[in-house]
Amino acid sequence: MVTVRFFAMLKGLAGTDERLYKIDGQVTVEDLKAMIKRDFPGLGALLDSRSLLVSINQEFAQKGALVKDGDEVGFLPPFSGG
Amino acid sequence: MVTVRFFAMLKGLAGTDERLYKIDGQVTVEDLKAMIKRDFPGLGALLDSRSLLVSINQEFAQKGALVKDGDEVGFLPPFSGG
Amino acid sequence: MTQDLVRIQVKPFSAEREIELAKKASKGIGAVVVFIGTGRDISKGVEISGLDFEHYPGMAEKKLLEIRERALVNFDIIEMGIVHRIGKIDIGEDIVLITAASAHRNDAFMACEWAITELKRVTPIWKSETTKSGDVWVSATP
Amino acid sequence: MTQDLVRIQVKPFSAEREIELAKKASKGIGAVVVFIGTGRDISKGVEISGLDFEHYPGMAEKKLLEIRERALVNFDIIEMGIVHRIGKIDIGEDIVLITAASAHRNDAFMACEWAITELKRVTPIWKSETTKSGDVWVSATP
Repeated sequence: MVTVRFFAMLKGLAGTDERLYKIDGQVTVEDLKAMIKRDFPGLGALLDSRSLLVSINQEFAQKGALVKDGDEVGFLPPFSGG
Repeated sequence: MVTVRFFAMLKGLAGTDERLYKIDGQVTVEDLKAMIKRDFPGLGALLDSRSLLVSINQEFAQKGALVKDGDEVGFLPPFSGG
Repeated sequence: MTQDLVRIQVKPFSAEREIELAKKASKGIGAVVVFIGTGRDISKGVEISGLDFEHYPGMAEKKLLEIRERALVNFDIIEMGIVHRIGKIDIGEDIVLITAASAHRNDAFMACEWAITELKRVTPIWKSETTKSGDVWVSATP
Repeated sequence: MTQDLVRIQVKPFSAEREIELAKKASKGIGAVVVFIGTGRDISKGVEISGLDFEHYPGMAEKKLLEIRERALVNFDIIEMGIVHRIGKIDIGEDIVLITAASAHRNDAFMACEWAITELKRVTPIWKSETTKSGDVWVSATP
């Protein structure tokens, strides 16, 4: 399973902060996004936004990066700390 | 009378922090310096130093500025606050 | 020690304590520059009555630790501390505090300013502002 | 108020209190930058065991007040405080503290850095360092 985590407005729109996805072998972050969009159509615009960042196992990852079983993938709206 | 005030190393070398000078009419800061050097020969090098600043009535003054009766003149070695 | 200097916490922090913590590192410290970010009552012209911060636990702490490490490598500083609050924060309260301690002040100024800019860029922390029309997630701050 | 914010004093100051004092000026403050100068144990390679500061009473206070006024005019800041200690100061103790409070952080950083540079340039304050070979007046600091 892959643990997908939502934060801030993504969490609000998804109505949950976490969702598990079963994947076969490896998928890319983009593949995972497509799976999420099917479950949460309202997240489409934000997930496709150029300002969205992605993390795999709490480290920044490119959108073409590979996700494997057991990974934690974070979808991170633009930060506003500080 | 003109009140001359010495600070930091000037005060140490002069052995006093203040000296009164009687002047006739107006003199320049340079004239006053000459009077001080006669009383305190050990101050010569410091008083002639390019890094010495001078104040008249607690405001910075040029060396050609005029000093009149009642003024307070400060001879200020390079600052080292902060 | 580093765990003390770099933290994310709900409760308010004390500037005094954070400064003392950074100064402990060396008697060669001659300058400490502190940045404190506080909750303003106005944001982009809109009146704000409160703030709420959320973070990505684990990743946010790691990013702050990395900022400190990189600052110690890239600037001539002796110590750096970073504390960020999460949860509800009132207007006027402190949100974040960064200390940079060095022998000479230029290095501390540069490192402190770099660290807060970098914090905003790479740390997964999000701010929600309470306005008259409800709570709004802030999408980015300069 | 201004007399509170700009002071020369013998006794130690509290960073916490000075920050609170500056923050009182407005709820629009979003950033406070603080510079603290502290007594180092080494100066130009020489071991220092203590410091002693002297000022030109009246003139030094006036110069600090002018620095604050000029900072408020020339930078987009909301408040500034400056406190400088005089008399004997131990290694590790705080000597000077400058707070700059603004809506956005760049202005506070610029104003704070300018103020400490200007303080060193125009304020009649002198430092004597206690070394193994006695007390030495410091002729200038960068």
